[in-house]
Amino acid sequence: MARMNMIQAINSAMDVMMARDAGVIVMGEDVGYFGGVFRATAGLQSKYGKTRVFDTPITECGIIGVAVGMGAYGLRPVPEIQFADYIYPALDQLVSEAARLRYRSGGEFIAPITVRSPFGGGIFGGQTHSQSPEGIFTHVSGIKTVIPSTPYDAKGLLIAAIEDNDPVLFFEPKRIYNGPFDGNWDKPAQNWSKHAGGEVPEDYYRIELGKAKVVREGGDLTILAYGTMVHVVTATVEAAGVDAEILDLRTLVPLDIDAIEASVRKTGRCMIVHEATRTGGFGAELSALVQERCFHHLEAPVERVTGFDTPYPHSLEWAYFPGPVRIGQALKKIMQD
Amino acid sequence: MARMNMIQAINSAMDVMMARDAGVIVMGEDVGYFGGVFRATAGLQSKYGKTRVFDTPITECGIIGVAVGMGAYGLRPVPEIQFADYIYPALDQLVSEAARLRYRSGGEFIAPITVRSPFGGGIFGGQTHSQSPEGIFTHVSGIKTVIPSTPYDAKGLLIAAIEDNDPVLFFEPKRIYNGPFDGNWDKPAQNWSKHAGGEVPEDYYRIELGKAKVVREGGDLTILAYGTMVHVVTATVEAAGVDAEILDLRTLVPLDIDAIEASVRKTGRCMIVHEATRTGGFGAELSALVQERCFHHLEAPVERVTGFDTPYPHSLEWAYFPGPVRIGQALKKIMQD
Amino acid sequence: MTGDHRPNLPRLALHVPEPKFRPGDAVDFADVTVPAAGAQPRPDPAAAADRFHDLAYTLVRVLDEAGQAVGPWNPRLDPDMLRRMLRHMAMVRAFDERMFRAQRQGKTSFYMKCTGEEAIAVAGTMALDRDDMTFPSYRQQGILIARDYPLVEMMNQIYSNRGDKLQGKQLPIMYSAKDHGFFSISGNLTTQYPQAVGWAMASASKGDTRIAATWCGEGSTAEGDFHSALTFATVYRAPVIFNVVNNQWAISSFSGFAGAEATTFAARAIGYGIAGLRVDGNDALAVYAATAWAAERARLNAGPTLIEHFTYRAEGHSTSDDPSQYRSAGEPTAWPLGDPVARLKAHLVTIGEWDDDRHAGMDREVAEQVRAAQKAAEANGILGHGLHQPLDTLFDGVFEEMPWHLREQQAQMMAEEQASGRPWARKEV
Amino acid sequence: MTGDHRPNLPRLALHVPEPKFRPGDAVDFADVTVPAAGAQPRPDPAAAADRFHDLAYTLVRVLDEAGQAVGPWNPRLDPDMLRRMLRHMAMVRAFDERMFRAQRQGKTSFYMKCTGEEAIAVAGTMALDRDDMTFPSYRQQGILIARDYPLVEMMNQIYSNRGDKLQGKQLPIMYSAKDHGFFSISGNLTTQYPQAVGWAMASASKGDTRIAATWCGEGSTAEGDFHSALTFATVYRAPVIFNVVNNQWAISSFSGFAGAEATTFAARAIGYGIAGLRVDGNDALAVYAATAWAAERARLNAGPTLIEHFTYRAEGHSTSDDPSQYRSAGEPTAWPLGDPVARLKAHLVTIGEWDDDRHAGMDREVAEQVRAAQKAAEANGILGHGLHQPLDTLFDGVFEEMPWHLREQQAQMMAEEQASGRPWARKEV
Ligand SMILES: Cc1ncc(C[n+]2csc(CCOP(=O)(O)OP(=O)(O)O)c2C)c(N)n1
Ligand SMILES: Cc1ncc(C[n+]2csc(CCOP(=O)(O)OP(=O)(O)O)c2C)c(N)n1
Ligand SMILES: [Mg+2]
Ligand SMILES: [Mg+2]
Repeated sequence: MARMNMIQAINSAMDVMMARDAGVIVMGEDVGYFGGVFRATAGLQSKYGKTRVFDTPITECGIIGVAVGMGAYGLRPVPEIQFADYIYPALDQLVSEAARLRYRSGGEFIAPITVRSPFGGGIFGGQTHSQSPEGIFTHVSGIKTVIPSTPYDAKGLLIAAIEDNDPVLFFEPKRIYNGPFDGNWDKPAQNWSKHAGGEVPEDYYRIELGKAKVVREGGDLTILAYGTMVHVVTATVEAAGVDAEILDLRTLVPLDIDAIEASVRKTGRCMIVHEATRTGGFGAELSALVQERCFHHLEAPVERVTGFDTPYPHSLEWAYFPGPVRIGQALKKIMQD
Repeated sequence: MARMNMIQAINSAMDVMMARDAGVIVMGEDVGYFGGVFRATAGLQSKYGKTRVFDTPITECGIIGVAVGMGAYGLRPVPEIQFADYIYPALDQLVSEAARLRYRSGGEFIAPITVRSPFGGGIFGGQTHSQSPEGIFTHVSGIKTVIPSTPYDAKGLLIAAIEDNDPVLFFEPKRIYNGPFDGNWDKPAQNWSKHAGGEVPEDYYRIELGKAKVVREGGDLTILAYGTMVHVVTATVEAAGVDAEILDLRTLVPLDIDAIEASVRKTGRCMIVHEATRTGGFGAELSALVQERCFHHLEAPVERVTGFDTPYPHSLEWAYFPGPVRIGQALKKIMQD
Repeated sequence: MTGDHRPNLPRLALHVPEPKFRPGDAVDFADVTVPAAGAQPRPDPAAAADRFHDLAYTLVRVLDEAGQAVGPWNPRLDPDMLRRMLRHMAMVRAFDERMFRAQRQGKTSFYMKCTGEEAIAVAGTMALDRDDMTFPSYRQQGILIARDYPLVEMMNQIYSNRGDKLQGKQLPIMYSAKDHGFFSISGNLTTQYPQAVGWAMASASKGDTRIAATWCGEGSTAEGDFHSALTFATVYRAPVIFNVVNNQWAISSFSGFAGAEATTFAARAIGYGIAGLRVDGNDALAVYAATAWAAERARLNAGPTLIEHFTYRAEGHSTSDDPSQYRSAGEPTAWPLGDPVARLKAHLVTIGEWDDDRHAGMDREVAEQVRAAQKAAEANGILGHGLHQPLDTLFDGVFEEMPWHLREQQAQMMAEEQASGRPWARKEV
Repeated sequence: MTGDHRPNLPRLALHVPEPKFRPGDAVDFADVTVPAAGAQPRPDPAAAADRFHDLAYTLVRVLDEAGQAVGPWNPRLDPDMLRRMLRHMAMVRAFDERMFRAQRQGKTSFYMKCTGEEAIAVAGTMALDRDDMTFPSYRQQGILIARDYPLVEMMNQIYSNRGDKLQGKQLPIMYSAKDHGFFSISGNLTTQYPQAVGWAMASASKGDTRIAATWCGEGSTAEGDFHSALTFATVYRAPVIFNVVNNQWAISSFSGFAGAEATTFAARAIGYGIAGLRVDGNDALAVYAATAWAAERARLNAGPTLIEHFTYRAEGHSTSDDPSQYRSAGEPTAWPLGDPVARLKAHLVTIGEWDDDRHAGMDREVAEQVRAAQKAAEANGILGHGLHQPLDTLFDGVFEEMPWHLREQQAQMMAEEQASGRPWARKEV
């Protein structure tokens, strides 16, 4: 077991997979010689060569389109989109191509690509380095969406994503690349060295897609979260002394509905937390599912705690961010209801 | 009052607005000389000239990008995306530009564009002429989404959309261009001549965005629908003899939450119907909102009736379509709960 | 909206392209320059791309007015090969006629012909190796026919019937045929362009020998994918052939709306520093020769080629289209580059390898083959008449393994089917 | 994955570009051809675009090695104008230095310099009319400075402080200045390109006299928006100037990943049949002349021009970047086209209109102006220290009128603010 931060764990996942499978190819803007603006691909080009790890032209449409073609050939590309905010030019290739290829070709062609992309805010990145667009992709049939919350999970999930024969969007919560974040932006930053999730095997292992993790058992309510929010929620719950059961969803599609149902039936209350804008976010789907399937167990309305329906602001970032205060208020409300 | 089908009403809205405002410009693939593949812009070029109504290159990214620039100049462009399935190449210009421009420029620049696009299935168009992508846009802050269900509404809403100073996506349910559709695909088609919504004033009028319409009053349950589904729901409810209150949402963002709340509080039950794929569709948002705001009034789980989470199939189109049987089953279920 | 105008400066004006002829206009193509066959130089396939810019502005032509194959681009094909080419082209035309009629008879929802453009896909494919990969648009049925894909398979797909290996999931003519090196057709324009580059890059990165070829219409060159593809291809010198089928119309919009007033489509290649050829697309031998040259270039690791095939869309865009609404009815006949089938036939006759009787015989055989295939296909059902796919196949292939939410929805659909009294049966043939 | 290889065919290989120098390498730019100043012909601004393809492959240069302005492109500017130009460029550099340092001092989150590229935005803007509209990327602060936008306004935006008219909503340097003809900068690359075309088309369609100009980096030319823009522009002959700032680096990727190994970026213009010029971007007079020529062309309704400005990014991509990680430290100094400020200064000295003392004096004045502006701006607050915008402004401008859901969220935020014990106050300066 080694100590890794999330960048190192992600790097290790690609390293392990490139060594195991000559079909794995890493590509994207600045991922080659330099090793990526967040250094996630550092060292891979010198280890596996320029024809397997390379920089690309700055066209996200091209990056995904080329990856789809490589997938059709039989490779297993791992393209990077430098920031999730820049994924929109690739949307047609993702939605109309990668997500549809298996279906429309009767299974003749597949798109076994894993699109890595840092997402989320809290780094003063302004509106184009902070977005959480997962809710667009969870609405698209044929795409899987995965979001880790620890280095350990990041590596195991990324390996499973690369091995998966369907297109996977792998959103990396950049706010916790270097350490877990409890939402208190004005307190000193943490790193992964003291967190159990920072212990990461050097070798191959995988975490099955579609399985949530119980981060904390509890009886008062169920909290569904993913990515950065898992840590903010955990810290807030501890501080509030609420006996919450916290589920880290890890995969949004396909969702671990059994884990969700079991927990909500037990606790009778459910809160959902994400950083993405509220309206039509993945929280809406979770809320709908929970009330459809656990209606008669619910003692209070399913509560959503989210980012606001605005662009991600720069200076007022911490007013936008669903931090401890917003979550704390919601906790009070749901426990009173 | 004239009798119009929905195409004619949409055409009339653009005609009226072009006559009133020299800044209104109509552009898109095949919209010029030919008047659009659905003929929605027929006659406009010969009336207003080639510099105000013109064909464009086949680049949806370009169409929207150019429209944003024209809007910044001070025009009021009405670009057409030939099928909603082809809107994805324009996504970056819509999400990162049109929707953000007012916000990011402190109100200096705006994007008063109205993007018209036929959407939805039921015409054997296969997976790339049938999609309902509204759920992607309702998640994006800064964009309004409007969907009419009758010629009368189409004209009044389109005029309001063109006059609106924010970007509006105007999705036209192509299945009901020529007549209302009750969901019985194997029965003769209807036309608008006998439907009250087919009576359309020739002149200017507007229907305020953000206001739902009560299509049918009732006490047993509330059904939320829009576009084609309004008609399918109405016919199914009549056939089933259920005393449902049917709300035609007409605008998804901003939503008429007051109308929804008032109705659900009255009936205690709520069903949501849309054709788009289920997971993360706008129905999820509606379901979440209703249970958040009417929890203690609900006698049964909020029910969603939707398209399946698959691409839109060709030959099995009617198995995919949320028709009378699916709605009928859901009605039974919700009334028993 | 200001429309401000400073009196000391000229007023700006917006130029909006207009085709030369509209419905009712008499057609005169005198301004279309048709260079003499055989007059275009043939560079070495490995030559630097900036050595032959002129080839992007002319027309590579092999068949002269007398029916002879002339000049450096003459691929010198043996007569058997030429007859095979002719037969494939005749087959495409017969197939198109028949399936167009089937759609008009209500047997399916949609069809697209390639009349007048048969040489492009057929001769192009014959100049490739059988294991090279093709990424077509919807108008290259000729690829499948040139690679002897069974006609009945094509028709099964068109009818979305029991025999359709795509399980009725796709619009008619959106074929997929991996074992024939034919990529799944997309309804979204030009998405296949970067995919072809990716396939070619993969092949190169593996030290493979197979190259890729892709096609799109001139209207489709405006999409961003086109640019992404050419940019990737020039950067990595991908072994790929880009075909632009300039049939001068994109539904109702003429090629001026894709930029044809200002330059050729082959000239786009020059902008990226890659090889560009402009070819008489109705000259099967020129198409063959240009494709063979580009393939050789790709195999020599000398990079991609863009070939503009100058041709004319002789019929409507699709069965949903009526071209008499927006262009002169005289265009298809006045078009100066003639009919590709007739021109190849004339060549074979001229060199003494063919005659009218054999041609008529071939036409009969081809028609018979198409008829027989149609009969066989219709035995598998036609669209809208009955349930040809088990309902639950609707959920196959969204993912490799079906997740719980799709299984639930599938079960829901089967319950609906029960409740509905099986309306599918009502229209059973 | 097959990687099949037929023995009778050569193996394919993937070419992956590689810059000439990496960290530690000695730098030698001997292979960069620098044509003589004054040697490039200047076509009539209304000439057909295919008459001067050569200008896309050379460098338009005006300032020769002796500091003289020579040749047909010499714009013959009067010395006052030249001094203004020099001052603007010096101001840009001083501003960059200061704001870079402010970021390093923790006063804001981000900054981007344009060191070595000052001539491009400054001279280009001076060649436009004041009411022409500009659609910049993030590296054209020179436009604002050349149009006398208040420095303190720029700094307020950089600090996201009380004075920031964008209410702290945007990342530093993403200015918007409508009254200075400066379009809101986007974080998403190249989206401004089709927008500039749309603005220009609108102007033309209204019979206005104002034209548009836009800028992007060479790396950004790969985006689909670039292609959409050029396609629209050629089709409608839009009165727009496309500037490609080829500073040879896109973060860590050299221009080879945008296609520079195969041809120039000016050559892209040829592919669309529009005018293309390649200019020495460190020669302020050449930039001025090329822009003035393109503006005249646009005003004559003769269509768009693409200008490639060949230059070198002398510093890091942004404050988040460390170029020593991926390129040789020797590049900035070895770069053969010199420093644009020094070259313009030398010209003014050579013609007897400037001297070292006056230059030093100007530098002092400029530095003083920047310092004063910084002081004034910092009085309005710096990022991260206190709450500079009323919290509720977070919801302003999502829509023209605030819908109920935003009003609710706004109220929720204010309640949080109450509950939180106002943490903003904790860091108040
Ligand atoms: C992304 C996208 N936009 C629009 C369309 C609608 N459409 C289908 S074919 C077509 C015209 C294409 O013309 P061209 O590229 O010249 O090909 P041709 O039909 O002439 O072979 C259009 C606009 C589409 N299928 N996909
Ligand atoms: C759509 C999009 N993709 C990626 C990025 C990240 N990014 C910001 S600047 C940059 C490099 C741009 O290089 P170039 O166009 O050469 O401009 P320069 O910085 O050299 O002026 C990249 C990749 C972005 N901002 N937007
Ligand atoms: Mg065409
Ligand atoms: Mg650059």
